Amino acid sequence: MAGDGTVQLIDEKGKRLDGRNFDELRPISIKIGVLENADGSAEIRMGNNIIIAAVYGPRELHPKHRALPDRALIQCFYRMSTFSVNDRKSPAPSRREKEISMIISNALTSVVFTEKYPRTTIDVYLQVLQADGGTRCASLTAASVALADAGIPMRGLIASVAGGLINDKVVLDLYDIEDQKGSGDVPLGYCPVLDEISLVQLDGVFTLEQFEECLKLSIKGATEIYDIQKKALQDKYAAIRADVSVDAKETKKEVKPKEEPKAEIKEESQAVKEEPKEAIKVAPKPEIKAKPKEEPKTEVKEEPQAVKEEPKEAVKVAPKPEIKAKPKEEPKAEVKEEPQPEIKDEKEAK
Amino acid sequence: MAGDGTVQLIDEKGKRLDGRNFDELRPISIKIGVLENADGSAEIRMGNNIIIAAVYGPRELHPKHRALPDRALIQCFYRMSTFSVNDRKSPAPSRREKEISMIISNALTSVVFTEKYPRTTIDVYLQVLQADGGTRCASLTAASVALADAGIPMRGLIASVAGGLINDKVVLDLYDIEDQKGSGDVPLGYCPVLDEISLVQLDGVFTLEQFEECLKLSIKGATEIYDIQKKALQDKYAAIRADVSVDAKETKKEVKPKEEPKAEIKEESQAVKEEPKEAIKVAPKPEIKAKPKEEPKTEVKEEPQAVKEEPKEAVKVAPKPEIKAKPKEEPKAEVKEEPQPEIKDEKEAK
Amino acid sequence: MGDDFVISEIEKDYIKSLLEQKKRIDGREFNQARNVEFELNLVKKAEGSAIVTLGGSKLIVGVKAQLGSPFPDTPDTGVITTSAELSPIASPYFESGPPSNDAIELARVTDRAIRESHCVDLSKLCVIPKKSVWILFIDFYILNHDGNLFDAAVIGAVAALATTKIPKVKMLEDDEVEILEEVEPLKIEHYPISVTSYKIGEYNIIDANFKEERVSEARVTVGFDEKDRIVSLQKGATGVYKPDELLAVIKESLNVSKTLRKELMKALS
Amino acid sequence: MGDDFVISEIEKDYIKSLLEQKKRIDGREFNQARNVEFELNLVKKAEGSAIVTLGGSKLIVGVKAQLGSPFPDTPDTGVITTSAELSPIASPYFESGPPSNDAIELARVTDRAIRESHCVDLSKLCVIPKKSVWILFIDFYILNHDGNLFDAAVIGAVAALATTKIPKVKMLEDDEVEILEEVEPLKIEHYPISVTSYKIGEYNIIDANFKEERVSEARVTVGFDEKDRIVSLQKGATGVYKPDELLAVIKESLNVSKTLRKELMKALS
Repeated sequence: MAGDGTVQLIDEKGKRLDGRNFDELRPISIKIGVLENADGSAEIRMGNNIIIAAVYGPRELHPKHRALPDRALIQCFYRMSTFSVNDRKSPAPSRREKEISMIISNALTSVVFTEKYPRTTIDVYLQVLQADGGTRCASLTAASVALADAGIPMRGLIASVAGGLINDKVVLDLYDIEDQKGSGDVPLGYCPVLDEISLVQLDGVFTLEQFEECLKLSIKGATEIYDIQKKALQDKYAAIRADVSVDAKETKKEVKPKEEPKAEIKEESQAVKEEPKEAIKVAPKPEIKAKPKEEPKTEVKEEPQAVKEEPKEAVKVAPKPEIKAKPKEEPKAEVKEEPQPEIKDEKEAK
Repeated sequence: MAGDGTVQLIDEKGKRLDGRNFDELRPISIKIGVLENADGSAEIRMGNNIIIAAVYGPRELHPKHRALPDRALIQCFYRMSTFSVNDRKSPAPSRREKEISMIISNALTSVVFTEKYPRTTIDVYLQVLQADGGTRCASLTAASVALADAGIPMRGLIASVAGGLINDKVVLDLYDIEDQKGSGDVPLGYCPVLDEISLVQLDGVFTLEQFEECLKLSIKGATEIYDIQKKALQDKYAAIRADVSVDAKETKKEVKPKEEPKAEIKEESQAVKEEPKEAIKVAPKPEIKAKPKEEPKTEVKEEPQAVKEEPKEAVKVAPKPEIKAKPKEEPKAEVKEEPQPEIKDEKEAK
Repeated sequence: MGDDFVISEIEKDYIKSLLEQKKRIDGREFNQARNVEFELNLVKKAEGSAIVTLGGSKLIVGVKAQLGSPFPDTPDTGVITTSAELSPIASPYFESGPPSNDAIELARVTDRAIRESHCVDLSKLCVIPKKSVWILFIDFYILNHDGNLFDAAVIGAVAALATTKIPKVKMLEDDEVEILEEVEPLKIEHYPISVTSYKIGEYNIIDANFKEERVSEARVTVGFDEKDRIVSLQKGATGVYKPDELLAVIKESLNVSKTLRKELMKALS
Repeated sequence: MGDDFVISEIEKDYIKSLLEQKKRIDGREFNQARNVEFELNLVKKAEGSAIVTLGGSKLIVGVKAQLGSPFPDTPDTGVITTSAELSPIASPYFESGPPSNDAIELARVTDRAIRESHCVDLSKLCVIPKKSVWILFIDFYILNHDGNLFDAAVIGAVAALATTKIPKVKMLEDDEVEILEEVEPLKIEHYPISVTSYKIGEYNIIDANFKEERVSEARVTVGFDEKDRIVSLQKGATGVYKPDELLAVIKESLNVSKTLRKELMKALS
């Protein structure tokens, strides 16, 4: 974490700079099936994050020698758009993006019945259109429902949110400035149905007690997000069924067979027997605006003075290792050899 | 085009800065078979451009899955030498180089009987040793004869030259300064035998009438270049035959069977029935100095004051987006992350 | 675009036989572009942005503006740089990885239309000659590929530029520049429109969809400004044109450009 | 690490059946790390270096210090940057080429432990605010891979930093800096230690060797400072943890970290 905990991020009433309580999520909306070509897709908005998830597959893997004989490979490609952050990001994938792709892929692998599709790949593309802190969590949440939209059988949905430490208090769902100036961050991917942690990282400084508190808070938050995921899937299929019945009369729209409800989520727990099975007839727009608890202010009314720095997800300026005088050794050449994105990357810390 | 048409590039007598008339080519010479290892090769000099073309193939393609089941792939690799321009060019291939490689490859594909060599590649390497404006055209002209030299069967030779707009006049074969300061540029790849346009691009601002005039002028120019190409091929084989008869007595030089005349150009038109069939006995140096019309002055006697700028094909210095104070956003990172060739690339405009 | 997709011969024959009857698979006229729609200013972190759909093709364009040093040979003009990513999100036939040749061509053809039309007056982007100019990064992400990304990219870039707002600046001592909160709209001098014509057999059709594009042998993308001048042109793919054919295609494209420009101006008004 | 190596089912079953009997293939306890050894300051051209062996895993870490410009948003702090190379020298399963995902994860997890523990006080690396700071490049080369490179990398990085000596500098006019011959040791503020626990079936074991690592389904790398605070954490691979299980694993790792830190301090003293 860039922060040292000195920036005041919680006011005397216990409210955060965007007006949220410590245990409150940002507003979340999830739309399912936003892209034509993809086998499954979703758009998530979580605070000011806007992320699109697209799933292609299961399909043949190239090169073939990378295919697994007994199960599908899940490949994730998490990418930040160049304009998604305050400073333009380089178009080349950073190490940060590669690492996040890998951990999301690992998490998804834990819930997909990959053994049903040996020797194939399931490709999950995550494009961050706008970043506001916690993009890896929002991406995982979106990827999870996009897989369901693609009809990939899963043991359960993963919901993901970060807990963190600001002004020595444990809070839920860090946004931009908190992510930057807080003193700790724990992204968590959690499957409520299975009670399984499939993604967890940490940076910052936590006592064991703080970590435990943070974990509990994030699990609670993830469970709320899970309800939004389920609702989005229900509404999508309700909308399709409504369309289908309209089409039956009007024959105006072409009904594509691939749009048939196909989320085959085999959840092993009793908890989610309320999976959408009966069609809800209306639901004109499959968009869910979940406003957990009170309406939090998504915009920071006033940039606090102390917080001039760029958000952590912004790409930082690479240090120019220029030597001003009499270098003991010739260092410039070496630094030039260092791929520059690597350096910037590091500055982002996570 | 960088130019806005205000720089005077034509004098009161209608002569261009290098002394040429509006419809006049630069001096062109083409040598065939300049490289030992290549299956076919050529060196072209066109004004101050010096470019070497080498052809390898047809040969096996790696990775194999990229091979085409019914025909050969023609892969071009157009590269500027780092020392070919006034400012040293980065050794990494630029987007400009990649685009030019692709359009040259497309043009050549239109004339090669690729179906004769399924699942193979024909690789065409184009190395610009010195650049003087119009390198893509000169490269295509050279590639075309290098393919013939490699014995690749073709429907016809492509000749290539740019037309352009300077001081609102349509002129043929833009060189360096005209390319920089003129107001329009239309590179054309044309096969006179087939009357086919296989490469055409444009930048600048043209009325429809100007474009049409330009097209006609370039077609005329390409037809002149085609004569030079044919002559070069004839001379090459004449020289070989001369060598062979000398060798028959002296047995000093090793005669390689691959040096046998092999350009199998199946031209579908009557126009080129004069393909070299009888050996010309002398021709000691297979170099053709074609001096179309009057001898144009190849060197600009005096650099006109107004034209200090770098040639367009020179790689420009990337702008260093340094912010001196209070950056709203960090700009350094951006541009540094931006692979510099990309920016320079863009600056070159074409 | 891309060599890796093999369209079935059956589909190819079907498209061609329809063309012989003067029909297209989606019912359009040969010289009819698809509907174009815009969603402007979605991305608040960008200085300008647009999502454009051209029929089933959909892309997002963001414009980021940043201060930087000018090119030494043009010390008093700003810089525009364009990049495109054919994200695998957009089509089962795109792969992730470094920019493909197709993406490079798309970016460069778009760049050419913007640059050569003098859509933006680069001299107005100069803050302090030799020291500080605005750099505009125009970046595309293809979200759904249903053919002819070229025209969608150009119209999307112009739309995004037209929504772009550049921060005002204040001069400090020592050539330092302070960037203010206040912004002003980027002035658009010209509105280039590109129209791409695709050649299938002996037919030339405007604005191919994905399937038509796949069976086409050549294409010509022509950029026009609002005075009907040609500002950019690119022949793509391996097919060829007769000179008269090329001229005829350009004239047809010019007509289509007027319709598309009307749609753009309506969206921007 | 890496999906490309398929361990034989027989070996897998053997390791698992041993674990059921509370045994490990190399005879260690579940919560027992391997021996760690250090060879310090081998590379004279680097400002700091260490070769560390953790059981059969062996790597070399070099620290290079160079002056450069700071990040604009942290104008008065130095910079640390970490990279790792899984060279083909280290294992028949490594390939040469651009850094693999495994190498990237290794570098980033190590970087996180160093950075978040505030092992080095970056503000002390500032020479002239806004102008000139020290940049520390921490680069690893894996020489032999016998599992759990994470803990070896972190302890090696701290060891190398602890041996690092930074040249003194002299200020000249115009913010120029002269680098002197004389050096002074880099001050280490905190000594982070990472401990990685591997999950095989229902068992969690500390510091897996190569074979154990290959059969494991998940791992958790936790970084602790000398005040027993958690400063970094990374769950790796596709396996999952129950919340209580994760907490138990962290507590076990904390104990191991104390042993490893003792070894480190002994070597540095």
